Amino acid sequence: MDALIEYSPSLLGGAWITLKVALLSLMLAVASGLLGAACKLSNLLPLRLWTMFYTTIVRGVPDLVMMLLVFYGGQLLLNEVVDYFEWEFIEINPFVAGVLTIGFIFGAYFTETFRGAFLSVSAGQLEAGRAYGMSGWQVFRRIMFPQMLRFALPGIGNNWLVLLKSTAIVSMIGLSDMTSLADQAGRSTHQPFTFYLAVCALYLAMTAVSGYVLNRLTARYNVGVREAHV
Amino acid sequence: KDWKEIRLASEGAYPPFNITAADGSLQGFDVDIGNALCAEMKAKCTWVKQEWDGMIPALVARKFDAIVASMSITEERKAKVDFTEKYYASPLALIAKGGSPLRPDTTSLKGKKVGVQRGTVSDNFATKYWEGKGPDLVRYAKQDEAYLDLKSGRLDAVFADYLEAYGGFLTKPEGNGYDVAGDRLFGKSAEEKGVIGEGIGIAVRKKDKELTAQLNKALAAIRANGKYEEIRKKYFPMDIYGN
Amino acid sequence: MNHKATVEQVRVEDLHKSYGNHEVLKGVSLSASSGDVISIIGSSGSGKSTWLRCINFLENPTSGRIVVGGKEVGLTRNRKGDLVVADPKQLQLIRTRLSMVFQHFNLWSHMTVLENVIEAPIHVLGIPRAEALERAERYLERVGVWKFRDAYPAHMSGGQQQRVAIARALAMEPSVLLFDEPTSALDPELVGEVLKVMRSLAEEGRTMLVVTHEMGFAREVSNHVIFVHHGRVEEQGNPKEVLVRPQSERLQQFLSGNLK
Amino acid sequence: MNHKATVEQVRVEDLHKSYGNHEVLKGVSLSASSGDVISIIGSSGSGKSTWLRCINFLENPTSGRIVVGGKEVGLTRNRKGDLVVADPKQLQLIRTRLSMVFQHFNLWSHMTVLENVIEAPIHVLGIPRAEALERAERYLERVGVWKFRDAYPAHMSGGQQQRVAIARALAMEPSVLLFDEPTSALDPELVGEVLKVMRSLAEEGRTMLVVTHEMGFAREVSNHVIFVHHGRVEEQGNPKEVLVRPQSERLQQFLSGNLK
Amino acid sequence: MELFDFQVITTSLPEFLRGLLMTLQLTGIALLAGFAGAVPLAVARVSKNRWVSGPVAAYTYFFRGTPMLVQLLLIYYGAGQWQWMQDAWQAGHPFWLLFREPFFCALLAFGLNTCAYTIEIIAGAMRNTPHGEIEAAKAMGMSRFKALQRIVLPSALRRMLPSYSNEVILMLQGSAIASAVTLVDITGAARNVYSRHFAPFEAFVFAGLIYLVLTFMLVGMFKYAEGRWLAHLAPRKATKRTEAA
Ligand SMILES: Nc1ncnc2c1ncn2[C@@H]1O[C@H](COP(=O)(O)OP(=O)(O)OP(=O)(O)O)[C@@H](O)[C@H]1O
Ligand SMILES: Nc1ncnc2c1ncn2[C@@H]1O[C@H](COP(=O)(O)OP(=O)(O)OP(=O)(O)O)[C@@H](O)[C@H]1O
Ligand SMILES: [Mg+2]
Ligand SMILES: [Mg+2]
Repeated sequence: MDALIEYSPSLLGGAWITLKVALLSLMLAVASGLLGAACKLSNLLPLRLWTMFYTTIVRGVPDLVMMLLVFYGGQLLLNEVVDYFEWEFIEINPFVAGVLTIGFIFGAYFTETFRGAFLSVSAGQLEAGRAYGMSGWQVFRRIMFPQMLRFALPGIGNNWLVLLKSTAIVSMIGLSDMTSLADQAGRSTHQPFTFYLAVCALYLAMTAVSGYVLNRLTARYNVGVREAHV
Repeated sequence: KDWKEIRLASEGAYPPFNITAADGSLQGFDVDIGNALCAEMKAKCTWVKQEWDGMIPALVARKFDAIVASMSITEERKAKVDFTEKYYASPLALIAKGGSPLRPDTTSLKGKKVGVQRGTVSDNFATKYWEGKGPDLVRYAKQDEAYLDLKSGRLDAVFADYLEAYGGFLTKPEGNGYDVAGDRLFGKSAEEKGVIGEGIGIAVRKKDKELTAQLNKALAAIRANGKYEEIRKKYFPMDIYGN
Repeated sequence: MNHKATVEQVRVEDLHKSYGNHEVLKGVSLSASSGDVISIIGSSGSGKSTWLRCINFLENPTSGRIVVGGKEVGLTRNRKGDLVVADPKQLQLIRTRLSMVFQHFNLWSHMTVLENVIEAPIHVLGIPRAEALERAERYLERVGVWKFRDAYPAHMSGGQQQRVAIARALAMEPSVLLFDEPTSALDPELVGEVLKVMRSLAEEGRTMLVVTHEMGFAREVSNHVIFVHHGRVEEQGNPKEVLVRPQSERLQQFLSGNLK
Repeated sequence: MNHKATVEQVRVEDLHKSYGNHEVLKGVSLSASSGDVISIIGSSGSGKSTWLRCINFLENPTSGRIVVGGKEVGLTRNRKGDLVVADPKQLQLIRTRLSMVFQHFNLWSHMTVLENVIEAPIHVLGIPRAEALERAERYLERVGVWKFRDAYPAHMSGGQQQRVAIARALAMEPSVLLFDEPTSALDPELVGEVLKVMRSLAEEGRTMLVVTHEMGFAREVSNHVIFVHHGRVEEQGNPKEVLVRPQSERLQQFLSGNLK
Repeated sequence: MELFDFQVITTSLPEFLRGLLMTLQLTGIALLAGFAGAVPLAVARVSKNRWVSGPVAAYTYFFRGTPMLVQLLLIYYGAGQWQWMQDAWQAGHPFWLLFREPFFCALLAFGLNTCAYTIEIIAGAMRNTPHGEIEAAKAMGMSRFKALQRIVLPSALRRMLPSYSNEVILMLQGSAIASAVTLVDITGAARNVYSRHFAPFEAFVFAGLIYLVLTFMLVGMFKYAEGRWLAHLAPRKATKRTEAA
C-alpha cells in the first residue's frame, strides 16, 4: 500500500499520457475512418482498391507488430530518405509514432463502422431528399450524416474501448503510459499484483466515464427512433 | 556536429546500473557515469528510456546518440556499432538459492529452468553453449522479471552479469537467501571470451567516430581525476573496472 | 373533372426504359394539364413505378422526351447510355415542380414532422424560415396532422405519416403531385384517411399523377385512367367508361381479379 | 356452414383484461364448436388481438374463464395480479390444441420451410420424425407451397410465407385455428392466395377464430361474426344478417367506413 | 545498409515454426474453452433475474474494460507475488501448480477474455431474436427451455457469426502478448530473432506476414461458414426488386 502511494503521482501521470494518446488517436482514427468509408463507397476503383488494401492489411497484422514496424522500420526508411536528400535528421517521436500508429490502425476499424452505418441509412430517405431537389452535398449533410451517426454510435463506442486499451502497447516504444509505469513499479517493489490491480481500476474508471458519455450521445442521436420492446 | 547536446539511452530495469525511480526518472551507476562524462565534455545530456531488446536498432535508427546501459562489448555487436573503451567489466554468474548444488554447466543444469535476459551476453552465451544440451532457457524482456520468477519458484536459476546480480539482487532484501552458484565465468577459451566480451562500454553509431573519441577522452579523464572512483563507491565496495 | 384552365403541366412522349436487356417501358406517353387527376393502374411489375420515377429522373430513361411546364427538359447521355438531365440546375427545378409522395412515406426519421415539412422549402427553394413555417402550418392543418408537428415520424401511425408526407410535398407548392401507391403500405383502416385527403386535393383542382391499386379511387376521383401492361399503355380514357366497360381482354382480366 | 357434430371446442366466459388502469377487454364471451368459423371484427384498438391472445395465454387475462375441449383451464394469479395457467403442462397442451397463425407470419427464419413445419410436431408433440415429415408434406401440398419446402422464409413472398405459417399450424392437428389478421400484412395482390386457402379450410369443416378486416371474408366464409367495440361485444350473429342489416349505430358507422 | 536480409529469416525458420505452433495452440484452446463457457453464461446474461445476470455482467465488464496484457501480467506475475502461492508450488499442490506455468496463465487470461466478449456477442444476438419468432414458439406449445434450445440459441448462434469472426481474429492477434510472459509464440520468436540479429525489419515483417496469412485463412473459413449457416439471411437469389423500406 505504501508503495502504491509512493508511486501514485507517476501512475497518474501515466494515466494522463494514456488518455492523451487515446484521445488524439481517436480523432485521427475517426477522420481516417470517414475518409476510408467515403473511398470504399466511391465509384472510383483505385480508391476502393486502396482502402480495401488498407483495411485488410491493418486488420490482419497485430497492432504490436505494426507499432514496432512503424517506429523502427519507419525510422530507418525515413533516415534513408533524409540522407538521400541530405536534410537534417528527423526523429519519429514515440508519442507521435504512438498516436499515428494507433490512429492509423483504428482508422481501418472505423472505416468499416462508418461504411456499415452509411449503408444502413435507408435508400428511401436519400431518395426523398433527391426527389425534393436537394443537391448531393445537401443530401449528405442534412440527411445522410445525422442518420448515419445513429447507426455508427454503437460501433464507435466499441472501437473506442478497444482503442483505449490498445494504447498499452505504446510502452513497447518507450512511452511511459500507465501500464508500463505500473509494470516497472511492480518489478521494482516486487509487488506486481498490487500495481496491476491499480491499473485495472484506472482503466475501469475510464471505461465507466466513456460509457456514460456514449449513453448520452446515443440518447441524443436516437431521437425519433422507436425502441423495440421485447 | 559539435556534440554539445548528446542523447543517451538506458533501460532503467537493470539495477543497480540503471533503474527507474518512483518519479519515472533514470538513475544508477550507468546514469551517473554518463552524466559525469557529459560534464567532462561540457555537453548537455538528455536521457532516453529504451527497452533492451530494441536498443541497438534504435541507436542505428538515430533515436539517440549513445547507449550507456551496461552493454558488453562483443564481436557481434561490434559488427553493427562502435564501442568506447570499457568502463567496467563483469564476469557472468549463475544465481540460485543459497547452497544450491547447481553449477553453470550443461550437466548440472540438465532439465533445470534457467532465466536470462533476451539479447544480453548471458543470453548469447547460454544460447551458444547450452541451448538444447540440458538446461531449459527462459528468455525475459527485462532482468527484473527473471528475478521475480526466480523468487516465485518458476525458475531454478538465473544466468546474468555478476555485478548486476550482486548490486541489483543479491545485496537487496529481495535477494535474501540467494547466492552465486558455482564459479563466475570469465571465459575459458578465446572464443568464449569473445562471446562474453571485453568488458562494458558505451555504444555509438559507426559513423560518429568523433563522439567515440570524445567519450574515450572524457572516460580517461574521470578515471584520472577520481570522479569515477567516487561514483563506483556509491554502488560497490570492490573494484569493478578490472584490468 | 373541374378543369379551371388547361395549361399543360407535364408531358411525357414515347418513354423507354430498360434494365440491362429487360425493357420495362416500351414507349409510353401521357399529358397532364392543371387540374388533371390521372390514375395509372396495372398489375405488379408492369412498370408503373418505373414510369413515375422516370418523370422526375429518380430513374434515368433510355429514350423519350419530357416536357415540364411547357419547357422541354434538356437531356444528354451518361456513360451507361441512359438519358440524364444536362443541367443540374434544371434537374433541381424539375424536382421542385413535381413533388413526389412515396409509398413508404420516406419521412426523414431524425426530424420532427415540422422539420420535415420546412426542410426542403428552406434549403432547396431558399424561402425564409418564417414563411416556411407559415406554409408548413397551413398544409399540416390542411391534412389534419397539425397537432403532431413536434412528434417524430416513428411515433405516428402509417396514415398520419402518409399525410405528413403529403404536407411535405404540398409545402413545395409544386405544379404536379406524383403519388406512388400512396395507400398500399397502409392498414386497411388507415387507407380511408389518406384517400379522403387525396380526394379533397383533387376537388381543389390540383394536378396529380397517381399509381394506385385502389380501383375505387381510380373510378371516383380521377378524370383519366391509364392501364399499363408489360410496359405499354394497353387502354386509357375516362375511368367511368374504361373501368366499367373495359375493351381489352387484359383489362377485363385485371379488373376481375380486383373483385372488391 | 357444414357442422358435422357440435362438440364445443373452446369457450370463453366473461373475459376481462387490463393494462395498468386501461381496461381493454370488459367482459367478452364466445363459444366455438367443431366446424364453426367465427370472425371477430372491430375498429383498431378495440381489443380484438388482445382477446385472441388471451385465449391461448400469450397475454394473461385479468379475470374470466376459459374452457378448452370441455375441460376448464385451471388458473392462478401471478405476482402482477394477472391470471396464469396453474399447470405449465396444461398450458402447453392448450397451446397445441389452439394453433395460432400470426399477422406477421413469425416463421422461424433460420429454418427451411420444411423444418418450420416439422419442428413443433417432433419437439412438442413428440411424434416420430418420419410421421412428422409425412404430415408436413401433406399440409404443405394442401396450401400449395410444397415446392418451396427447402427454401428459407426470407426468400419467399408474403403470401407464400403466410401459407407456410398456416401449414405449420395445421401440422399440429389442432382442434381450433386462431388467426390474427392473417392478410393485413400482405400486399393487396397476395391477399387473394391466403383467403383462398382459408376458405377451403372452412369448407373442410375446421374450427377457426379469425380476427379480420376483410368484410368480404367475414360475410362469405364465416358462420358467425362478432363485432367488438371498446372491449365489449357490441353485436353478433349470422354474418349475412349482421353485416347486411346492422342493428347498432356503431356497427353501421364501422361498416360505412369500409366502403368497398 | 541493406533493407531486407533474407538470411535472417531462413536461419530462424524453425524458431518461427515453433512459434506458429504455440500461437495456434494458445488461441485454439482459448477460443474453444471461451466459447464453451460463453453459451451458458450468455443465457444467464439475458436472464431477467438480476441475481443471475448481474454477476455475469460484472465479469464481462471487468474483462472487457481492462487490457488483456494487464490481465495476463496480473495472473502471471501477480500469482507469483503471494507467499502462500509460492508455498503451494513448493508443496506440489496440483491445482496451484498450474499457475506456475506461463502456458496455463496465458490460456487462462485469453480464455477468460474471449469468453467475456463472446458472452456479449451471443447475448446481443439472443436479444435481437425477432420477438414474433419467440412468440410463435410459445404459441406452438414449447416450454421456455425448449424455445431456448430449439429456436433462440440456434438462431442466435448463426446470426452471431459475423461479429464472432471479428472476435476470433482479434484473439489471434491479441495472443501476440503471450511473449510478455516468456512464451515463444510468433511474436516471441520475432523478438528473439530481432535481438539476436538486430534486425527489426526482417523479424517483424516476417511475423506480420504469418499473422496475415492466418487471418486470411480465418476470414475464408468464416465466409464459408456464413454461406452455409446464414443462407437464410442472404439476399434473395431471384431478381425481383423490392422497394427499399
Ligand atoms: N433497378 C432495377 N433493376 C432491374 N430491374 C428492375 C429495377 N427496377 C424495376 N425493375 C423491373 O422492372 C419491372 C417493372 O417494375 P415496376 O416497379 O415499375 O413495377 P410496378 O408496375 O410498379 O409494380 P408494383 O405494382 O409491384 O409496384 C419489374 O419487372 C421489375 O422487376
Ligand atoms: N402490451 C400492452 N400494453 C399496454 N396497452 C396495450 C398493450 N397491448 C395492447 N394495448 C392496448 O390495448 C388496446 C387494444 O389493443 P389490440 O391490439 O387488442 O387492438 P386490436 O383490436 O387488435 O386493434 P388492431 O386492429 O389495430 O390490431 C389498444 O388500445 C392498445 O393500445
Ligand atoms: Mg410499384
Ligand atoms: Mg390487432
